[in-house]
Amino acid sequence: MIANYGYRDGSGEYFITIDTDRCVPCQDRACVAACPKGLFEIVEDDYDDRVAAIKDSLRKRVNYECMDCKPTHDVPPLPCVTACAAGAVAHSW
Amino acid sequence: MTLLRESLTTQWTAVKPVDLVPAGQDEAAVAAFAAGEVIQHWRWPEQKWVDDTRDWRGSDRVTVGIDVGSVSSQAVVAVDGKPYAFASVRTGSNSPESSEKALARALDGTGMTLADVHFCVGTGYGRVNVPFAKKAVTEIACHARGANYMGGNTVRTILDMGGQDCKAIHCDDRGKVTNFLMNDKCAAGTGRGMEVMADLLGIPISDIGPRSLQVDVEPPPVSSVCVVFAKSEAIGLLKAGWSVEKVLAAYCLAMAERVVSLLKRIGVEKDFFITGGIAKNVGVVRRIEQLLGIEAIKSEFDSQIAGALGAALFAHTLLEKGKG
Amino acid sequence: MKHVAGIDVGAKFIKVVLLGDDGVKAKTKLQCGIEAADAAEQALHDTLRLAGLALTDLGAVVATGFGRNVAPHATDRVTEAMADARGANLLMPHVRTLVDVGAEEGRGIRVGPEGQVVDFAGNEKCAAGSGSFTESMARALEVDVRDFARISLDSTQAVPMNAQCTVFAESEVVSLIHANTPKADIARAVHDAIASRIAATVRRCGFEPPVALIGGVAHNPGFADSLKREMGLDALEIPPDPEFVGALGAALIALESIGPVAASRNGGSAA
Amino acid sequence: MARYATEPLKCWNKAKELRNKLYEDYASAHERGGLRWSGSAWAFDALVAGLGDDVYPLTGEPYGASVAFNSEFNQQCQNAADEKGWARDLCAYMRSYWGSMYLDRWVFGGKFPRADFCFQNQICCSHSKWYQVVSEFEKVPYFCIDVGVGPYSQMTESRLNFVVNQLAEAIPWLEKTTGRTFDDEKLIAAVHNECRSTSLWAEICTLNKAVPAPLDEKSMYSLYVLGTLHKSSRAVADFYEELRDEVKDRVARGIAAVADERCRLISDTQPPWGFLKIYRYLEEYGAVSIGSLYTFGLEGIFAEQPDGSWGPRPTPRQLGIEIRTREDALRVMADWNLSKPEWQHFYDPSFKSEMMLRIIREWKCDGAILHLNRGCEGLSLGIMENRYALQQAGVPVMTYEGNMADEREFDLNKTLSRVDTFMETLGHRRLEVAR
Repeated sequence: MIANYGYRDGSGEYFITIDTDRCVPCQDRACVAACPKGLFEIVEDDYDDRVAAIKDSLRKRVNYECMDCKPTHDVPPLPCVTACAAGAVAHSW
Repeated sequence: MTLLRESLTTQWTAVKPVDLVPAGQDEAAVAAFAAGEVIQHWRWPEQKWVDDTRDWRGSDRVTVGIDVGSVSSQAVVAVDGKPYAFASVRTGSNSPESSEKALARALDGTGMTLADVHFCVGTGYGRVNVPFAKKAVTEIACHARGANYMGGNTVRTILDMGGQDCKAIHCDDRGKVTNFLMNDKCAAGTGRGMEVMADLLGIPISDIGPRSLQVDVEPPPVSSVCVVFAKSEAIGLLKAGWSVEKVLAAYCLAMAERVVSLLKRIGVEKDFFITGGIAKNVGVVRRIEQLLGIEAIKSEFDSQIAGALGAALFAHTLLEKGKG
Repeated sequence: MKHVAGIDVGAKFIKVVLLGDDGVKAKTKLQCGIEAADAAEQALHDTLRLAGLALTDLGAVVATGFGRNVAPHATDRVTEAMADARGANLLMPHVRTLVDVGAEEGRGIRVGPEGQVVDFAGNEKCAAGSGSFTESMARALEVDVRDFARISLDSTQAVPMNAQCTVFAESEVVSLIHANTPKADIARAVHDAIASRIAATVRRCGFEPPVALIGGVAHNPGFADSLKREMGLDALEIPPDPEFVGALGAALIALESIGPVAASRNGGSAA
Repeated sequence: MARYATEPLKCWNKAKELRNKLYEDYASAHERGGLRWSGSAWAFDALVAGLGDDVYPLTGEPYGASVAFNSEFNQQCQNAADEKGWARDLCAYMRSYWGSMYLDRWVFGGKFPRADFCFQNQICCSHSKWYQVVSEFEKVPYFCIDVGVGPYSQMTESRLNFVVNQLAEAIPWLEKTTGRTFDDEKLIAAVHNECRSTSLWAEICTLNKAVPAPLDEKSMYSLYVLGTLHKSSRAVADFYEELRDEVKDRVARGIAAVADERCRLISDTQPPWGFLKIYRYLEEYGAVSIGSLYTFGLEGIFAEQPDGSWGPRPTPRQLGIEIRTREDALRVMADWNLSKPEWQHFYDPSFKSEMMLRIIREWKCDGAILHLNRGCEGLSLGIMENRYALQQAGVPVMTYEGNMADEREFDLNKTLSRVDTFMETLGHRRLEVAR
């Protein structure tokens, strides 16, 4: 399942996408530790799989939280994206 | 002028304002107005339905789904995996009470009580506050499952326009979610925005859709960025003499554009199905279909029960897996 | 004896003020929706009947407000700012700054000694919906609008509401309810949110005390208290029947247009 | 009966044709073995002219404005920029341009003609970013010159050299990028053209001091745009000369732009391009906008005249200054551009307030209408300070919020009802006389 966490408001569109099918076989759950702002958590989804998700409390703040990892020029590879060996994490902005 | 000023100022306080009664209002509105209650145009009618061709007694698969939304709450009773009764009520400021009120409304007249229910699943904004639910499932999964039942297993893309959020969901032929996206931070493109417009134009919310189609030329949309922008723009258009129908057309088009741009982020695969209260607004639905170039599957069920129906079907599956 | 009428076609209510050269004849208010043309006709007709007069007794009718262009029988139409300034100048000649908050719009007006508009600032797209916003918030709290206005004064603590969007403040209100925040504190948080937006609008045209609050929302003591605090004022004057000030101003302009003392108001409205 | 006689501009169609030709030349450049480059209307196009006469610019702002005129296409471009993740409070022209590029659709029809290289300067923060994104997306080389050296009134030799040296460094880069050899004679001719066209435009604006004003700002938008498209082209300079003569003649014969002119205003920043009917609405009050610091000073180059008033800056030729070498051309070009009125307020709003007050006084205006333009940080920088300064000087001011190229943030009817109130404060009522 592809889960898009984020929002679109007056200032723009900000979504973090997690391909949860790739989370199922994952062991080290590196994304949780990799994110300096603690956006990621492991939850049991509606189909009883253990997958990564963005915390509900931070879902509507992703643009503000992710700002630290996104300087205005030559943005380095994002920690959450590189930490995930299965390549399940992506950002829309 | 000064002589006039003193006399006018003292008289100003002396003369008491008189509240005139709007002509053409029916007795109930006049009475309500006299009682000081402002006419509330946003209030949409609550729903109730029972399938009285069937008898629930003797079945060991009686399940209930409760969807406590931010604006409305629904209860669906399913017997042997098929919808038997449902009710849709306004969510008050207290979720547990709203869920009980919705269930009581659905059970009313069926002779069934909570004790007869084998499994109950809660979903929606207030799913954790449903006292009698054994399991909570997200509205994303429930809407997919409900839409799969209501629209048939060819449905692949579901658009849910709820009270305060808007969801785009992809599912497979069994109603399992394969891709989803939800926007609940901004009121643009949600039921809440529709209520704001009904309030502003002073017309019942159920009239917005049909009247928005009574225009010969489709006007340009009002700003689709924000409900408050759209509202203040609508006020300006009315001031400039636009008809209510033309303003409604511009507003519904803005809402449709807003929702379609969200849908486009995950793509639209046939068959396409719309759930939630706004699905009853033919003005928005038809414009979404025009923008997408895809017809939405019609269903005989009330589009607002998809979440609760999905929850009841989830409960049914859990019962069959012996999780009862 | 000649009579004149001022008719303020607001977004939610139509206000009519009937003046004769011996004083105020009548003040009436009629709830209307957006389609105001027929309602305005009825408001004018009922008001005249109340005062035992007929349309032919009117020397002039000046329309103002949201729907001023659809008001029937209008001999002249003026904007809200001009009508408010003239009306307030009569009732409170010392006041130099007006804050007018109606159902849909909030505005700040700086008034000259003669009641002319020196400067004005209207709410931008984002700060819209002041009056009707309190109604929807009261609905979310399941409290009557008038109680909502009062309980805000019993609030003991300022609960910050960080919803940037007034419409979405309602979902914030619902979550504050679930967190068992006292309704009085929530009501105050809502009033503070609106007051801060209106105060920002008024600051745009600059304000100097004494400041007066007019318009329908002036009946809301909770909002008035928040606005006073937000604008850092020790006093906020509210005239009697604040929602009629615009209609009074329109009536005064009508009176001037026919009266012998047609003082030359800033050139424009003289006959 | 109208107060003044009016007549349409004779060279109006010629302006339209020249504008279309400049865009077509750019789009069809490759068919004639020519080159295409993209940059802003403020870029040093005279320098690029040294590469040959078949090197055509696409300047982002007028293109963004042309997209904004086509509201349906503009909406798609803005959405395309949204979907790439660009925030909505960025420069609206930039988002329209990028959207058109991402959609690969040219607003005049057909595919988006890709530039061969980007050449730009950096004073407004969006401008340099704008073409960095274009060069990364279209994978073409990009050279940017920093011109943020401070206000012209505080110019020093070292500040001027800072810009001149970068211009000198740009030449070998241009040669390496295009494989062409740089021709100093073409540079010198282009510098003369630029000085002529921008000085002539300032002269045309100065002629608007006349009562009644021969031009209204709504028409000036379609005339000044040529300077933003290619200020260093001979065709633009010649056109402005013809326009100057026609406007001079209109002043001599007392021909007005607005027949019932009785209230003269200035505006500020770019207007909401899809809604120029605001200016027609003003005419119903007998009000005319005679221009703005934007229409005058975005391209026009002004200077103090001998009699102390504000007027066109004399060109090197008019002052008898010869440009013989590349070094002379670069120095003249740098100094000429750094004196651009719209390059001053980046350092302090008071520079802009003084120029606005000067226009109000010398062009005999009764008030100002400021467009709080959310679509352009560069020109809305410090606009509330400007408003305050004008008010302190006793000038009535009206502001309205909007966006030059994103109509979702503009509300026409609310703005028109503001104009009603503003006109009332100035003591004007709508003219009942049906013209």
